[in-house]
Amino acid sequence: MNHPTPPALAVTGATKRFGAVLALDGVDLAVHHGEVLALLGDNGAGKSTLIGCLSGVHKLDGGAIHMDGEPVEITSPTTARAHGIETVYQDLALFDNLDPAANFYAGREVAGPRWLPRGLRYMRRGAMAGVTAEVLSRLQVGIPDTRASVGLMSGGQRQAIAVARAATFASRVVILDEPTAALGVRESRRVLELIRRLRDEGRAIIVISHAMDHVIEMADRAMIMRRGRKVGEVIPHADNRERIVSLIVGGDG
Amino acid sequence: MNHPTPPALAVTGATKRFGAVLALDGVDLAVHHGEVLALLGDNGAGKSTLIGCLSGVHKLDGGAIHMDGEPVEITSPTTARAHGIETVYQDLALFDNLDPAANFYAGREVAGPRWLPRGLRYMRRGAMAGVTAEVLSRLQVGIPDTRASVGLMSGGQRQAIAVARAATFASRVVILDEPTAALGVRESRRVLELIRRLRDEGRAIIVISHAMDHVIEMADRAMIMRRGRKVGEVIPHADNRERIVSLIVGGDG
Amino acid sequence: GDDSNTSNAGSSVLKVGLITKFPVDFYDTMVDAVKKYDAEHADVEVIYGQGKSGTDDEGVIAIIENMITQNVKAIAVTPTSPNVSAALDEAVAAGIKVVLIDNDIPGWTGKSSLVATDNLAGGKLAGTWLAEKVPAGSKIALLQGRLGNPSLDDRIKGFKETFGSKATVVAEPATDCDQTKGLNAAQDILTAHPDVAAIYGACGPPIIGALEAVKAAGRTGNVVVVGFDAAPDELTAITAGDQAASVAQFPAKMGSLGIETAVKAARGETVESVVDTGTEMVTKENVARFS
Amino acid sequence: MADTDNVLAARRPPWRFDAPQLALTTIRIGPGLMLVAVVIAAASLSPVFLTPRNIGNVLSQSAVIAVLALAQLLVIITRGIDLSVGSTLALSAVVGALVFSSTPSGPLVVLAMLATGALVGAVNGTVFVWGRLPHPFIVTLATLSIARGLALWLSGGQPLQGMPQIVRDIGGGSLGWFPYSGFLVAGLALLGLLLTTRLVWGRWIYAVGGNPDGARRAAVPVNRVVISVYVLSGLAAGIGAVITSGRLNGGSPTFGELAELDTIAAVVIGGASFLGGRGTIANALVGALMIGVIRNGMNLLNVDAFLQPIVIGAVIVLAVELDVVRGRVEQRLRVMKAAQT
Amino acid sequence: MADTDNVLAARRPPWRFDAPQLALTTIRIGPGLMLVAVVIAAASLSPVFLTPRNIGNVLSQSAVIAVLALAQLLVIITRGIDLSVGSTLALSAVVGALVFSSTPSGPLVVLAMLATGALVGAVNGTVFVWGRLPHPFIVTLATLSIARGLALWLSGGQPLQGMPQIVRDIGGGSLGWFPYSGFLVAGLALLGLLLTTRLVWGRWIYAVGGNPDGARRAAVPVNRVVISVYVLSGLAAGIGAVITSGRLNGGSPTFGELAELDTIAAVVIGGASFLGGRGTIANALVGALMIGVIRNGMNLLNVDAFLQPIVIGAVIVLAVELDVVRGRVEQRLRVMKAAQT
Ligand SMILES: Nc1ncnc2c1ncn2[C@@H]1O[C@H](COP(=O)(O)OP(=O)(O)OP(=O)(O)O)[C@@H](O)[C@H]1O
Ligand SMILES: Nc1ncnc2c1ncn2[C@@H]1O[C@H](COP(=O)(O)OP(=O)(O)OP(=O)(O)O)[C@@H](O)[C@H]1O
Ligand SMILES: O[C@@H]1[C@H](O)[C@H](O)CO[C@H]1O
Ligand SMILES: [Mg+2]
Ligand SMILES: [Mg+2]
Repeated sequence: MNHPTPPALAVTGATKRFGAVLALDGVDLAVHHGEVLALLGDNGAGKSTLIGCLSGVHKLDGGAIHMDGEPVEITSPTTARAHGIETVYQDLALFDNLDPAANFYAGREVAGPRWLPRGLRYMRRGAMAGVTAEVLSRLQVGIPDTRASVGLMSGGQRQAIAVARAATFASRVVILDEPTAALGVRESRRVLELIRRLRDEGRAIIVISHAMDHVIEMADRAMIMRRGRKVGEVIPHADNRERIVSLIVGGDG
Repeated sequence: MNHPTPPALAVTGATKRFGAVLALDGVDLAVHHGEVLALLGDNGAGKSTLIGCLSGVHKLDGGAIHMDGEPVEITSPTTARAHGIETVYQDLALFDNLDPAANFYAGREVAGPRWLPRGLRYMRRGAMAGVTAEVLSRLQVGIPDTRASVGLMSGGQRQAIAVARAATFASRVVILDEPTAALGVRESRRVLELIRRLRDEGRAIIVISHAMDHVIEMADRAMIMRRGRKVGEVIPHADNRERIVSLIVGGDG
Repeated sequence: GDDSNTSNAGSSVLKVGLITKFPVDFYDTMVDAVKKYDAEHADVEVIYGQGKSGTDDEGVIAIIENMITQNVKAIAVTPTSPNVSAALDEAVAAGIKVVLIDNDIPGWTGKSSLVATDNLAGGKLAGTWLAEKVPAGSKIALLQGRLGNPSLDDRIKGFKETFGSKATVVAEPATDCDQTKGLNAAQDILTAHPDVAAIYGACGPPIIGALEAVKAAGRTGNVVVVGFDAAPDELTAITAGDQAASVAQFPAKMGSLGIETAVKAARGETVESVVDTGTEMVTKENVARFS
Repeated sequence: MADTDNVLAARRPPWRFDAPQLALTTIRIGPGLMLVAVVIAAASLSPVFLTPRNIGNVLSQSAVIAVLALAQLLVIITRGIDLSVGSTLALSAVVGALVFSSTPSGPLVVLAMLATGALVGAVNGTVFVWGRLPHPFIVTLATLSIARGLALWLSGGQPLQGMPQIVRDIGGGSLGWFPYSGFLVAGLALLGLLLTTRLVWGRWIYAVGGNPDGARRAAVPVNRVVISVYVLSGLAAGIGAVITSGRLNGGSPTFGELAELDTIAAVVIGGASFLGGRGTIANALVGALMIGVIRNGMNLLNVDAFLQPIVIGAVIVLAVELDVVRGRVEQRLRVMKAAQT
Repeated sequence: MADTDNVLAARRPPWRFDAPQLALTTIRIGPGLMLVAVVIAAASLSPVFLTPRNIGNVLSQSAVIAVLALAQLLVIITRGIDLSVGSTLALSAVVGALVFSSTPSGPLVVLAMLATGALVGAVNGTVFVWGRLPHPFIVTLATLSIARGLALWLSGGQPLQGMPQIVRDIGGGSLGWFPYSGFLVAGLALLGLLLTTRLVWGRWIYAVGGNPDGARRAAVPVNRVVISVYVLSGLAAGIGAVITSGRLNGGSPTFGELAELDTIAAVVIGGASFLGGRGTIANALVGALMIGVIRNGMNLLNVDAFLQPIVIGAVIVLAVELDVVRGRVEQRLRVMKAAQT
């Protein structure tokens, strides 16, 4: 693939320490609009840390982030959101005590009037419920009672809600950390379809996954990390599966 | 495979209701010594419920369990353990506040003297730590500090501890509920190797997994469930992968 | 009257209320005296209420309100603090006569009568008495009651007024009228000031605790211990010579005079505005009269 | 609700008689059922209980616990606890009385009480959040002690007499038999209802309690939300001080002793959970009223003072146990209903 | 420890000077450091503080809180709380005094007190477990109220004088300046240490607190373990009653008021967490001693009665805040040490 336009999201020289652990060591990453980038690597390779830095959960110790060619600072989940980046976290980050609509809009409730400080605004609960119901039905997630709290829902339903939430609000970049780990075959397929749809709508997508099948099926490009460094980049295909695995596992694997 | 001896573990007509939900509806399952049985099915198919009934977490509403041809009653985790059945739960069921040895031996602490009630016995902490360290080193799990609590360890290390615990204590049957869901390529391989080793030692193994690659690689036989029923049984192979998937997903998939 | 039988006997029975502060022997003695009066007077029905602690204003107010609801004609009440006066105003407005027992509400004019010990006077009595017993220039310690309780504070204030500067007060911790806290405080005082000559307390329980500390320090009889209330345990200690003295109040007298006054007021008879039930120093010499 | 209903109307089957739904709706009233039971018991044991005058008494006797419970509920929804409410109430009352002794201005006195409460709450919240304490138990236990000490020190240990007319009206006045403090509680409850169900901030309170880490990642201002509930709890203690001072026409350092246990009990009777994220304004009110009704009933029935704590303890545990049973029945009904569809 | 060391010795590098390790070991003493700080402060302010006699006072004054805190620790490790300890102590003391009034047998009186405590604990535990209550707060709040009511009722509200010699010795006797109650606390602490670190039951207590559901699946008898910690807490209240009654030579229904707050504070100062699974016997003792030392020091220094609650509150929150800082430093040292290997 050849990209005349600058990448939707690019990070260069990303470095991050936790105490004495060097979790990221000068990593470069770029993803374009309409592209699915798979982020691969063994447990502890630094994948979640890297996307944490892109979604504002962690702050980079070193490195620069550009969006559509412009330098940006991502210092908090709020700034990430403001830049149109949405994330599905490994632990889903759902509110078990709230219903799907409240989960969808947590932290960005539709409310007014505008002249009031955000916290004091009156929520448009109908509007929020409406959009949520529509998105979930488009995703064909069978949720019998949309007003039940998500804590009562099955693992598959919960993952679907988290994915749908990110899909709805990302204007530019969607990041998914192992979005199909707990899903069955059918549910995984739906998520893969959704990712493809988002790509076709021009969003840039970063997916972390340990499932090589899924990576081969959906990713336009794969970037492999080991011990906090980028160790390779390939176009995933059934033919170079072994090569990818050996990049992940490293020389001693 | 032809088995002249009775299965290590067999359940016939397993039925289980949660309120109005019929989670299991007359399921038969049998696994032999030296065999790996994969239990497949989509989210909510009833897999965890079925193995819950075999490990004493749930009580069957109907059906019978036989071990090596003898009828047995499994009414609690204690009776399951007494029958030599060990389980790796989907949520790992680790004690984050305790060290690996305490996790290994939780509920079956090595302690004496024998004439005292179990709770009042003095623990042989050295013996427990020794076995634990040995097992973990055999599994090549890199755990820097074996006296740290497992809550501080990475997802991969935690899963390895849970799997090793079951492997150590199962005399007859090991049940694993999605043991590689959170694992990277290298860690998954280790677990697959461990499963093969357990099989070679004559243990009967039931594995739940959504990762078709792993199933094909390790399972001698696969049993597929859908909506609380058994819908098929196949010898998994790269060639019948599509068939398995369509059994999982069902006619409407 | 016997409340179980005659409570519905019609207008000839006069319904009056007695409210006491909280469950301790002092108020039990008072309540017992009133119950005796109740049993002896068929034309009077007494209903009872009690708070949870010596400072339970809220509880006492709730009881006052409930008694108004139940149409009592008079209330005899031991006010926990001036704060209950607003509720008592309501009672007066509803035509109920109010008699204060045990202590006054300074400046509150709604009462028909006050039947009480003057706690300030009691404290003065103790101060005068102790000033004669300790050598000039010695050290003494005071065990306060519960901070914020006016009658307890008065006992300390009155004591200081008459005791003057005969001796130095080296410590005056609050004990919440709690036995254990009295013991702990006395232990610490005797450790920090082994030569302390006397201990005076605003209530009985901490004094009982303090006696244990004095005993453990081997100074029984050597430290002059003076309490307030002359509770049964104190009387025992005075008889045994462990405690020197205590200021006695007369709760039974307060109770019977209090209820009698309330009944009179409710019947429209004239009552004295102050009935002083008096205080008296109890010492080894006269303790037999109190036991 | 109305909005939601419109949107979902299309996908709903037309109304038909629906026994499980009906049972479910009834049983969801939850702790309210227990309150009704207690009221019926009290009314049948005492003829005076249901007189307007006594109802007025119950309301004014419960008003302070109710106000404190409304705010304690918010604290508990965020997984917290505020042990300092009773002492803060005392401190606010004393400050109010002192202000009154130097100025006759009613509004100034009220303002001083509210500000004192909010200030203690702000200390609780900021020390907890910025000190990264593992649990608010410790800091609010400390302010329990400190606020009481300050109240004693400022007042010289004396109850201080006198409050401006506006305070006396709020605490002791009534419209017919209905106490003004009852209106105040109702007003605050409505505000609480607005906050918890309609305003963004209220939604955030639940989000923080349900998943603090998730809330942070969802760009909810978690620290500010947590601090705010302690400020509101302190403010409620200030309002409680206004009511108490008005009722008692003065401020005393002994006000509000053990109020923390009453308010927490009210909130928990109302079905909130220490694990956070759960609980409603209506049920917290029910819990406060339940305690008030039991106390009042025992006074009316002239229950022995020694027995009162026994009865209260027993009724509290019974109410919660009944709610556990109710919850399990609700669960069963829910499953039955799900099975229908 | 010894056994573990043997097994792991093979894989350890030979000893060498190891600064982070040394710092780590020092800082792990944890809350003990804070106690040392408080003791140094008290000793430098009052010359009497470190005299044997005063140390004896501190020990006997802290004994009851210490005993209660040892058991409260076990309760808190299982994610629970026991609010009823103070009232249970009072009830046990009253029962003991009543038994003494009808039999002079010392052992019988002690037995009656212990049995009363254990019984209340058993009620707490079984109602919580079998009633499937969401949190032990409620049932122990109820028994707080009920036990106090029973104590008042049984005693007629009167303090009851007199205790057998054995009880008086336990509570008030001493060997030289060292109080017998200090030996009792030490003995119980050793038992607690044995239980929590060496016996299977203790391991189960931590397992239940760390992961109740996992414990159930690991065939740990969770319900019995939970009930047992409440029984032990009740038993501790019985022992506390023996000490208090012995010190005061009698039993009074007002004993132990607010003891629950003191004991919970001691346990939390000692670093235990309401989230369960964490906390040690040694640190709970440290917490109890810390409270005892502060109170004693203030009495010795004749700190104004009004100021005492303020100082206590401030010192408690400071101690916990320092422990938070200490914990973060420890974390950093741990990382540094991991980086070395
Ligand atoms: N908050 C943290 N504090 C300290 N160390 C951390 C923290 N988060 C991650 N680490 C460490 O950083 C390294 C990278 O972790 P990270 O979670 O990014 O791995 P990952 O590639 O996402 O692994 P997985 O596939 O298991 O999710 C690991 O060694 C981990 O222990
Ligand atoms: N404790 C329970 N109470 C009520 N319903 C339950 C309970 N446990 C499971 N179920 C229901 O039983 C059905 C089977 O669930 P189960 O957990 O066995 O599925 P599974 O095949 O393991 O799915 P997954 O792949 O998502 O783990 C589901 O509909 C589930 O909602
Ligand atoms: O005022 C009362 C009594 O006079 C008695 O001393 C008991 O405690 C006080 O509160
Ligand atoms: Mg990760
Ligand atoms: Mg499952």
